[in-house]
Amino acid sequence: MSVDDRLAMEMYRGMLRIRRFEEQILNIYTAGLMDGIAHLYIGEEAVAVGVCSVLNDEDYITSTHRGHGHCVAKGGRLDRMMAEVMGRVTGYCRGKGGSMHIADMSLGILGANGIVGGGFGIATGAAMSAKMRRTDQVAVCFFGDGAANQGVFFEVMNCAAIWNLPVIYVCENNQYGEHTATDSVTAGECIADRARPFGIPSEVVDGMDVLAVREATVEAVERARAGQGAAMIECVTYRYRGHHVGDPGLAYRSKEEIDEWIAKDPVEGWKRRMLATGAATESDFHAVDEAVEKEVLDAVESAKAAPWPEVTEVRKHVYA
Amino acid sequence: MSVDDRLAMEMYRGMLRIRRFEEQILNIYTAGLMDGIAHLYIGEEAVAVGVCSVLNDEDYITSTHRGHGHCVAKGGRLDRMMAEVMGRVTGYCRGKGGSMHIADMSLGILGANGIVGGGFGIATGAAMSAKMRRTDQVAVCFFGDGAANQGVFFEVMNCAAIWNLPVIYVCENNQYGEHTATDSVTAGECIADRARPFGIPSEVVDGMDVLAVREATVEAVERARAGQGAAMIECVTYRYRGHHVGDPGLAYRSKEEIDEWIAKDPVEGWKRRMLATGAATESDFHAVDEAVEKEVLDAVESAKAAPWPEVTEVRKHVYA
Amino acid sequence: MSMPEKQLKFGEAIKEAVAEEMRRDPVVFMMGEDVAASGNIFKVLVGLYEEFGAERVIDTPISEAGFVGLGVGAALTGMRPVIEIMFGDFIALTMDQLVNQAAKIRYMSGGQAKVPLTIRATMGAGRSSAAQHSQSLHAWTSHIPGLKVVMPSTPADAKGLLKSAIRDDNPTLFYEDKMMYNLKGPVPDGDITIPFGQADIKRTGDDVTLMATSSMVHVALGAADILEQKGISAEVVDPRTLVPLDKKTLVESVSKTTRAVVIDEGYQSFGITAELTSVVYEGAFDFLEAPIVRIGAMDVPIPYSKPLEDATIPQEQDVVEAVTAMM
Amino acid sequence: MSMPEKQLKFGEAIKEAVAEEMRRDPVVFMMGEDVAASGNIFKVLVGLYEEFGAERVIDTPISEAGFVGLGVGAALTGMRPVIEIMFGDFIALTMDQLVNQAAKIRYMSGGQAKVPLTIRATMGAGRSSAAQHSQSLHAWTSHIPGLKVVMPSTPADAKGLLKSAIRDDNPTLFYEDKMMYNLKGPVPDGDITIPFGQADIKRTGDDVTLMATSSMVHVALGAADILEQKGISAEVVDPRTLVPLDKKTLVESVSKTTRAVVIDEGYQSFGITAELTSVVYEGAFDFLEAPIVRIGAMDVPIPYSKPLEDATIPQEQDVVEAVTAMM
Ligand SMILES: Cc1ncc(C[n+]2csc(CCOP(=O)(O)OP(=O)(O)O)c2C)c(N)n1
Ligand SMILES: Cc1ncc(C[n+]2csc(CCOP(=O)(O)OP(=O)(O)O)c2C)c(N)n1
Ligand SMILES: [Mg+2]
Ligand SMILES: [Mg+2]
Repeated sequence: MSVDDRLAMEMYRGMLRIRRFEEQILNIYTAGLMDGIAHLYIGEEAVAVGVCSVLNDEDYITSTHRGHGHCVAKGGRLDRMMAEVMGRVTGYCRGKGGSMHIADMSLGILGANGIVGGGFGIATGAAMSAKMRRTDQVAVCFFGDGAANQGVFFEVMNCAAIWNLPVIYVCENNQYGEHTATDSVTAGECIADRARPFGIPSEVVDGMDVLAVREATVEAVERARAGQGAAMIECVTYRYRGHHVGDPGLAYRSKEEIDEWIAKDPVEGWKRRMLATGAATESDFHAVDEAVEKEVLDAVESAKAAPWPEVTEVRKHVYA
Repeated sequence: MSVDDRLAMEMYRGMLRIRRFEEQILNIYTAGLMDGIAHLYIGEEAVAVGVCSVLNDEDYITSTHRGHGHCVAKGGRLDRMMAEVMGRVTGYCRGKGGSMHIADMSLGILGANGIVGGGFGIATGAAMSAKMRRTDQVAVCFFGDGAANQGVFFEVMNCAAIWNLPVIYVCENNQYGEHTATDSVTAGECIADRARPFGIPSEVVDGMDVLAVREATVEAVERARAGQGAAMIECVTYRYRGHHVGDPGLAYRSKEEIDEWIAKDPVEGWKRRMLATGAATESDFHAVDEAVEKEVLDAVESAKAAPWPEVTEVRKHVYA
Repeated sequence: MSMPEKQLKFGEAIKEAVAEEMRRDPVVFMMGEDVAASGNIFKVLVGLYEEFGAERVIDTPISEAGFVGLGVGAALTGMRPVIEIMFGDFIALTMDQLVNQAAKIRYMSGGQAKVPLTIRATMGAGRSSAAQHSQSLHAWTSHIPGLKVVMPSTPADAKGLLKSAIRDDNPTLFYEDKMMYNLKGPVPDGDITIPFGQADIKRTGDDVTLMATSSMVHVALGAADILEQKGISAEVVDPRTLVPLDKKTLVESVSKTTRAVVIDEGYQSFGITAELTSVVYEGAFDFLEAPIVRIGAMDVPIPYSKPLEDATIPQEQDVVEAVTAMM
Repeated sequence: MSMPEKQLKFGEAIKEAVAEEMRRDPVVFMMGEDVAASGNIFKVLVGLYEEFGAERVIDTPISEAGFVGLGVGAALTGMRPVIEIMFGDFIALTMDQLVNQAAKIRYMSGGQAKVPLTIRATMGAGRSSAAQHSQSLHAWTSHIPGLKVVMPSTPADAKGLLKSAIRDDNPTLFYEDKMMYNLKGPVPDGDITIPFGQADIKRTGDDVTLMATSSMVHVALGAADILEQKGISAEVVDPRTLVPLDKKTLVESVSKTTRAVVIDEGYQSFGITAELTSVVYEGAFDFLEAPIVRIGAMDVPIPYSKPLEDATIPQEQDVVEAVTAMM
């Protein structure tokens, strides 16, 4: 493995934190403890964790409606995320954003986004800003296969190419956009090809393999920091659950298909590899599992106990 | 030559009609006889004529702000075009559209367009309609190099590919969008590459060569009529004049560059080839030149004499 | 003799309208995101795909500008597309196609062309969906000559008006408050269309006119019930279509009652309530005994957290208070 | 003591504002189509590129949604972009970026973020540019909480308000009527900003208030001259910013004059005139002696042919007639 044992375990922990967090979100939804909905990242953890393992706190990411994983992987606090999803004033956005708008500007998390493709402009603009301010920050734009059909994607790739911007477009191709199969609405061999006409290097990687994702990102980030411009990475992955917490996700795909993907589970797979290479022992994992479990449950408890925003909050923060 | 002598002369006549028409537009503008502006097609005649030489009256085209050439080549009447540019009620649009909105629905000319990229959706939708109505119509979308940076271009190519629509995207790469050099704002090797990620066949052709344009179009139209879907053709060409009639077009490009392109003039070049192959004689050309000259001047005279719209017209045609 | 009718949900009425028009006219087709096998995410269209097949009920890529553009082109060339915009907030992505193309092609071509395109878009807050999935942006398209704008408030209106929209030769925006999809009401049997430009008096009254659109009609009706108990008789007028607007009925009602409140779920400032207010003053200035009160959505991005969200949406109590204060 | 000032054209005042702010603050930059070496198609920005270079005066591809999106991202991360939209009609292409992103990010993030983005967009008919190059669509953005909207009518206002816009931490739309670029007027020397939310009384009068925006201020002033000859004293009030709106000054003027006409070049229906009218009724109902008259652009796509186009734009004579009829 090209990562040391400590980092390997950090990546495991990162994926597990996302997994457990999302499981709790589903619990909370089922228990009627959240008013809106949320889009679970379960199955796709390797993407966020592989990518963010390469980034600094100063780097930027833009996220999507399916954004919890990105936020956790970039260092977001579980308690403030959970409180946000539950609409509490202690949440990241004081309850004003909810699941689809979690942001932590201090960590370069420029926001989840309810508009499919909403992060394209923001990430590319952040990269432009980094370049103009002569920092070595990079910006990562996470987006779905569905978002790859939004025209603005091509507009900003063109800008990134002509201005040589340090932005990395990370496509999470999870085979579906809502209930519609990606293949049925997406032309061409692969989404990665869409960067090529702009001269932006791109590749397809196994999005269930955190190491593969990380390695592709290392290369892209190195190039970007060296002033060599944008890159695109298409991560082939799968969402185990429905489109959102209220969707069983079974009407438009088969049990077999789902099981095939679960067999490639990124968390379990990574654990097996670590055990096989001796990077960690069962008891190391046990300790991590317990700690994560506790962290997530604590986040739930603190969110449940947290106050709702006062109604007077409603008119605040419209303008700076 | 792969076209017979009659067709060769028709293509010459077509290009010359555009050239002379546009020269008169410039005269009229200079003489203060039109209130708005117009974007001249001089230098690019081979594109419109080469493409439209392959189309039927039932086929559709969408045009651009630089649209006179497309309209003439698709069979539009010079007198009604001229009247429109002069704001007269006898114009194609009763004076309501002007140069940028000339349309002749009866000839499948779905309109020039003032929005750069405005024809993408319309042409692709017309192709969708043709397919749904089970006709063998095709739709051609003319657009500029500048328009190739509008996101909707990619959105509709994706649709055309997944639904296998009979639409042909014809890019007129005339090296500039307004005063900005294409290269400086357009990433990648060539614009034609932009169709490839969608599996849409595309090629770059010499847009100063009416035969090359025609041949590429023949192939694309045959495929489209045979139900094999979309194609793209990038025609490399040049506008001799400024961006519009009020722009000398010299501030952002050199005299030498302009002269180099004029040396490849599509009208003169075609004439030379026809003479060389014996497709026509000097006196044949003389007759055509005179007839075209007269037709164009007649159009000007009739437009000058034509009535303005009554002010009561202004509220008509808002709704059907 | 009463007309034969049945009870339908608002969403069912919409599906019936689309289905009937698709049966009636082979050039009508439906497209949008997840509209086919899934019958759209609100399950409003379930069954259409089975009946009409993939050629006429079409799942699109997530390319709102693109597929609305396709709709314009298809409408120009003989088809009658019905396009769904899943959340009305995404109308923002289609404004150029709607406003610069669809709305103007007929006029710019001097009357040669027509664009029989229907856009069905949802609107309305109330589901804790936050700022990008809760807006009611119908003011934008109402401002644009060449577009028509429909705001149904009942199953019967939804069905009759949507059938008219599909048959109309102009680009028409049909806004559906997603909170009403399960609302039941009587819908007359048969091929019944409702003409545009005819306001409907949903309740007659003498003391004050409540002008309301879409789901706000029900807020107004609820308020009218409460007001009745206080001895105030409220008339509820639903314009049903904003473009064309039945100014006459609005003005007549206020001329009679002499007082008015206007309720709409779009943002309050620079929105629908301002136009309706202005129109009434223009026609009934001499009759008005108190300033017209406007109640729109609070001028803030719509928040996620339920107590905050609720505070931004006009409620019955707001209407009751406004009326009580003006009597 | 009078302030030192110079005569500048409206366009020159805009350039000065941008240049001064770029000198003052290194994170301010300008981008748009043909803004660099050519100084934009109206030649308003000539000289900026020479002074600040290609890194800060940037020619964009024709990708309006894309580069406004970039502006949002840059503004979120420490820059202060000034973006030009060549023709205001193209705002339609950017609505999602402006409305769903720029306007809401601060609120959605619970106040963590700010988006100091200035959009300069042209507006206004009068050049025979037809339906897609003549619109005044400022009503749309005025309707959206989170955006600010500026409508300068003189060179001095343009300069002072644009400087404020660039320094403002919120996304701000700055609409420039392209017919005014050559209009000359006095502009005070020095680093003068004009705060938002302060209407300006461009002419005082007693009998009627003419509320007008942008170039319509000059139509109102012209009408006021004519009215004066008829013995009618008109006050001309220019709100200068629509968001925030100085309701107080508008209401006070009408409370004094008791009559009002509102003039704006956006389409008349569901536009700016409706909001200003409603605001005045809300504040000055008891003072009004005649219904307020609204004069907007005719509700038609703007035609190309000059005699038709002229008929759609509010003219001095329309204002004079409206006032005469209401006295
Ligand atoms: C502009 C826009 N269009 C449509 C939607 C509704 N919508 C939300 S998620 C989604 C599917 C997105 O698919 P993809 O990008 O593949 O992301 P995934 O959900 O698979 O992670 C759609 C259509 C939206 N939120 N924004
Ligand atoms: C959406 C939009 N953006 C900008 C413009 C202004 N504009 C008119 S023509 C033009 C250049 C177009 O370049 P290209 O597509 O290459 O066509 P060409 O003029 O070279 O034929 C621009 C920027 C416009 N009309 N529409
Ligand atoms: Mg997906
Ligand atoms: Mg060009």
